[in-house]
Amino acid sequence: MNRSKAQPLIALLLSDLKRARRHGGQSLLPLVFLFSVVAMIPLGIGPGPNLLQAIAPGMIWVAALLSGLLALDGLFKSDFDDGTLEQWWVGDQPVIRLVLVRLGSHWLITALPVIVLTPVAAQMLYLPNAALGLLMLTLLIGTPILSLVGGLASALTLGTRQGGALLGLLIFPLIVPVLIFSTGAVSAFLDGLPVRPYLLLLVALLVLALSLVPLATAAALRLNIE
Amino acid sequence: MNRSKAQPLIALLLSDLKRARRHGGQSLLPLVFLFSVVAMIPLGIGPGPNLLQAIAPGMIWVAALLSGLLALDGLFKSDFDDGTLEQWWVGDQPVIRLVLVRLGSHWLITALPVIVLTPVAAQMLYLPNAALGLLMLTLLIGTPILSLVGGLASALTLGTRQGGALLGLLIFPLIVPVLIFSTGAVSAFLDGLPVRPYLLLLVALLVLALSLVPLATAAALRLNIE
Amino acid sequence: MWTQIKLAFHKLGSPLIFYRFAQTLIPWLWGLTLITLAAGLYQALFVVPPDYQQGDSYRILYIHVPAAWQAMATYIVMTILATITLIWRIRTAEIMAMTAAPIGAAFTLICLVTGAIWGRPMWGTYWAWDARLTSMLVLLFVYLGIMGLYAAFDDRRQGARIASILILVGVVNIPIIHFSVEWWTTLHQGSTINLFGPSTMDASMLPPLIWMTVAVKLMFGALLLQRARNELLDQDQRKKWVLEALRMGGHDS
Amino acid sequence: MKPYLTANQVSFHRHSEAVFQPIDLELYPATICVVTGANGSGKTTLLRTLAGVLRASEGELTRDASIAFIGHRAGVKDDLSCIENLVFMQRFYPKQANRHPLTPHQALKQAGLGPYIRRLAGHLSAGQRRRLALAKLLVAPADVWLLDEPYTSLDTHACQWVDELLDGHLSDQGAAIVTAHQRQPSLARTLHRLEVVAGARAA
Amino acid sequence: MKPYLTANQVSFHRHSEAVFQPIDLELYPATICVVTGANGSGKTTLLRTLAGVLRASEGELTRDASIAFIGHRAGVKDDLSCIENLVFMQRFYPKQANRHPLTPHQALKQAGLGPYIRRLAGHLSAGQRRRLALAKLLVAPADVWLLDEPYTSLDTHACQWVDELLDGHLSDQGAAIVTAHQRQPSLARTLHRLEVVAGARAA
Ligand code: HEM
Ligand SMILES: Nc1ncnc2c1ncn2[C@@H]1O[C@H](COP(=O)(O)OP(=O)(O)OP(=O)(O)O)[C@@H](O)[C@H]1O
Ligand SMILES: Nc1ncnc2c1ncn2[C@@H]1O[C@H](COP(=O)(O)OP(=O)(O)OP(=O)(O)O)[C@@H](O)[C@H]1O
Ligand SMILES: [Mg+2]
Ligand SMILES: [Mg+2]
Repeated sequence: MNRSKAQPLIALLLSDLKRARRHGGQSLLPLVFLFSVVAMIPLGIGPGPNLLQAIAPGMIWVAALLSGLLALDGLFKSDFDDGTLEQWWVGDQPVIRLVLVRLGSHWLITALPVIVLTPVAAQMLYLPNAALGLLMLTLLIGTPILSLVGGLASALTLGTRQGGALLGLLIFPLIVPVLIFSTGAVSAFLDGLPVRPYLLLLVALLVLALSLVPLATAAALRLNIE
Repeated sequence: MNRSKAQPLIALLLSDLKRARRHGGQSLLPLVFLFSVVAMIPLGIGPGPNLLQAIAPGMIWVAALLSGLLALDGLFKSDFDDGTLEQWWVGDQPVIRLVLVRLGSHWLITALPVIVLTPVAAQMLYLPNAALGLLMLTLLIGTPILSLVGGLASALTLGTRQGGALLGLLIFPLIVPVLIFSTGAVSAFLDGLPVRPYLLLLVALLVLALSLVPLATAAALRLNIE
Repeated sequence: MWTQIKLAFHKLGSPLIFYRFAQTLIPWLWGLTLITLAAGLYQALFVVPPDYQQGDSYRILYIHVPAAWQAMATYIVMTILATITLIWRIRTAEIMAMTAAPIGAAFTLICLVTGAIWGRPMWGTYWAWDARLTSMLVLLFVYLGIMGLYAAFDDRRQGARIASILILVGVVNIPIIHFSVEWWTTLHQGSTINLFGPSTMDASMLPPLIWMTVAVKLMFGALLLQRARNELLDQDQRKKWVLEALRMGGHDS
Repeated sequence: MKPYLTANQVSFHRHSEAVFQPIDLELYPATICVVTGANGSGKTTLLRTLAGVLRASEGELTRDASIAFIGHRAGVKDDLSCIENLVFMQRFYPKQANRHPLTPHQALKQAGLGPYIRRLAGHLSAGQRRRLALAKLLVAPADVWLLDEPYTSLDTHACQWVDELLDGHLSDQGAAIVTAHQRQPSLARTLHRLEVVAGARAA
Repeated sequence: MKPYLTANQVSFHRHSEAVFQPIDLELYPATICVVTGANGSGKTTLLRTLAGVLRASEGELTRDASIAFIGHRAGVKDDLSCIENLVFMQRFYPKQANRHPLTPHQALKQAGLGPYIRRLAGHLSAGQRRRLALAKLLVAPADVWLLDEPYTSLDTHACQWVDELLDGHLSDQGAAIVTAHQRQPSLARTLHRLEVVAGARAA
């Protein structure tokens, strides 16, 4: 990819990140979210270390999931409403790449902060240090899948102005396996069982999503613009 | 309140509900959400009945909370964007009542379905039947507080185009007490302790919210329109 | 009559008058802060005897408690300022309410950190999800929310008014913090110091606490006036009164 | 006859600076006032102040009439159909005893939207949307119309329709304040004029 | 000379009905074409088809030029300031070897937005927003301009500015297709005209 082709992509990425920052640190939200969930769970279920440790990976994953989900609504919507989305098809821009960049910025804004601060959250939930590395690895492989699938769902529901509703319906069936394998890996580790099968499955899912989803998302966006 | 004063309120309520239905059943989302969480938690933390029962009230509460949260983004935003919100101040409409109606429809759309289906979810998480009634009572008192506080937060952040970011930061501190008291009540019940103090506190919070928040919300909306 | 009161209010809120007021008061406040702080720290570290149970670790109390009180007092001051902001729209009140938030957040943070450090030897853990600790954490979030909301608006006056609404709503948390030890069974100890009756704390431990509390109050006053003054100058950079005020300041020195 | 609307040295401040220079205005029944001014001079802000959406920062404003305000943003719900939008508007705005509303159907016909009754407002063309917004004046009539660039996006035919609407409204003891850049109301009546000038800083 | 854009019996179908009657068009360098038609006749749809946003359902469309399209919705980000918007646009659209862009600063000055460089686009007045959208033509120049009612919300001064822009563009071997209702480009050049007629059902 030569320089002139990369420039629009860089421009899009920079403006996405700038707008996220302008919005009072949109990447603050996932963190607030993470810690609120982490803080609320013990309040809800009582502060026993054993119980907390058991549910820690699940909780951190749910927090990551939700922080990504909350940001999905605006992923293409604001561009759609203000007329910048249709500009993607004016001339012959590589729309799939634009989609990938947008999803990348979604991941950077919502998932990365959660991953970076997972060690702190894990500490608060008494997760053993040894399991922490594995948990972060699953997050690193799994959250991009969330961004990809979420992006597809939000592209599909764009024109119907349905915001969250259908979105949830579409996302969950695709997301549940990721969650199962990820938390499964951590429990397996804690129980002393092998974790490689889980990780391989996750990687396979990621490769699959990465190769199929951007194409489908671009097509869905185009359909909605008509 | 005579008939002619009530009519705008009824009109607003009906159109809110109709638009929610049009959006592919906005009240479907919370349910999907509830059951996804309820289904995912055991996957994440393993299916021990004792563990599940301990976390059941917390989980159902978190689901209710999140379903309300996901719908908050559009609570006043779309009206703000399309110019219908400023119409609330044209002439001398009773804006506080309009705010209350809007919050009411938010509650009907997001909270009521969750409450109605809580018995099923409780069953899935092995919650004793005796505790179920109490859980539903806390939901009945607590979820309106969520709607009120959420509405306030979304009114405060309206002009900032921050969607979720600040929202989370603003909501959680005000919501956490509700969560503590509600789940606290259920745990107290399960432990054979008295639950009245918790319920009284919840009711007190509700009364407080009901008397303060609509006023604050109307004021915040007005300031944002300027 | 009413208009006269209103007029007086607005005069008090005039930027130039506020600037002069702050300018004269700030050095005094800092001076007194240093004196009381020195007295308090000296007594706390060298005069009061070690506790028979806790040894020396309890001395952190002399930071923890004044900070906790100031965190709450700051919020109450902000509540008053926010009320003035919303009713009379006085600009200096807006600015003071907003500049107080980070100070309050800082004291809250100090309270949380010292509490956590103290908790380790006392309760065997840095943190627990009990009512007082949680409600204090909530206070921190409320402060952060106020700061975030204010920062999110392009028009600072609009931001200040909207954040003021949040201040008024958030004040509900203050009694919760204070009474949490009575309403719930908590790890945190209950009130031992009573302004209007006999305290359950040993009398010999009290004086440094009073000194430190006064010092922290004075420090808050100095910080608040200083920050508000700077914010005012910053916002009005190009206004006539600023040039005037700065010119006069120049003559003084 | 009492004026519907009186403004006495009214202005609105943002960032503690006046957006437009203070305005004096008395709007009597059966009169129309055309507001002109460069882009950004504060016409929209003035109309929003007169409508009560913004609070005048200075001066005195008295209103003694029912008011309808149609701004740049149409105030139309994209996810409701044309007819649903009008039904909502009819119910939402308090009914005025001295005014006679049309039914939503009649109003849509008049606006030339007859064939699109069930189309979602979000699927209308720009001009059709504007017509729908203006149709509100028929289903929820008010004494004073505050119209911010009503001719935007309208074709010749629809522009004439707006002129007719205004004429009928004035004959009916109504009053109107209309901002306009390119096309101005062409009526067989005196148009009062008001030039808005930007406040100190913006100038 | 080759035409920049050739349309041969092009039409766009929605719900399997033609939105507008098939269009023939050859757009040569240094020519301007004014598209007229009633509200809802399909002008916007036509422009979007020519721009490549919609795919022509029938007929043949060839493009041999860089294209800039400015629609009803301005394509401006409300949460970026004026200058940030233009910087983004400059970077986002591929640079054309044969065209010479202005810097965002210069473009804002030209558009009369000099004093508002750092203001958020969401806080601009309607006309100022439109000017910002049009300034894109200066920072990201293209051979063919497709402008959907560019004069909307603009005051007299800004309308003249648009005319000058168009004139300069045509002198520079550019071409333009412009829809218009009330005000039409007033240039010392021949304006080609194209009347859009609604498709079968809508008529
Ligand atoms: C992170 C942990 C802690 C937090 C957030 C915290 C918070 C607070 C707050 C908010 C107050 C003021 C209450 C009021 O006046 O209404 C307070 C007072 C006090 N705290 Fe803590 N605290 C923490 C840990 C501790 C620990 C470990 C001790 C020692 C056992 C302690 C001892 C005290 C004492 C003696 C007072 C004065 C009580 C009174 O007389 O009112 N705190 N704390
Ligand atoms: N929310 C806002 N924040 C800051 N400035 C604003 C805001 N809204 C409008 N302005 C500024 O106030 C001034 C007046 O705006 P207004 O919309 O009233 O102008 P107008 O006369 O209606 O212009 P136009 O003819 O372009 O519609 C403009 O300079 C605009 O940039
Ligand atoms: N998304 C859509 N779904 C269904 N119909 C649509 C949609 N968008 C436009 N239409 C219809 O297609 C027709 C042409 O619309 P278009 O926007 O092209 O008209 P236009 O000539 O630009 O009108 P105007 O002068 O009002 O801007 C209109 O009747 C409109 O209602
Ligand atoms: Mg305007
Ligand atoms: Mg059009």
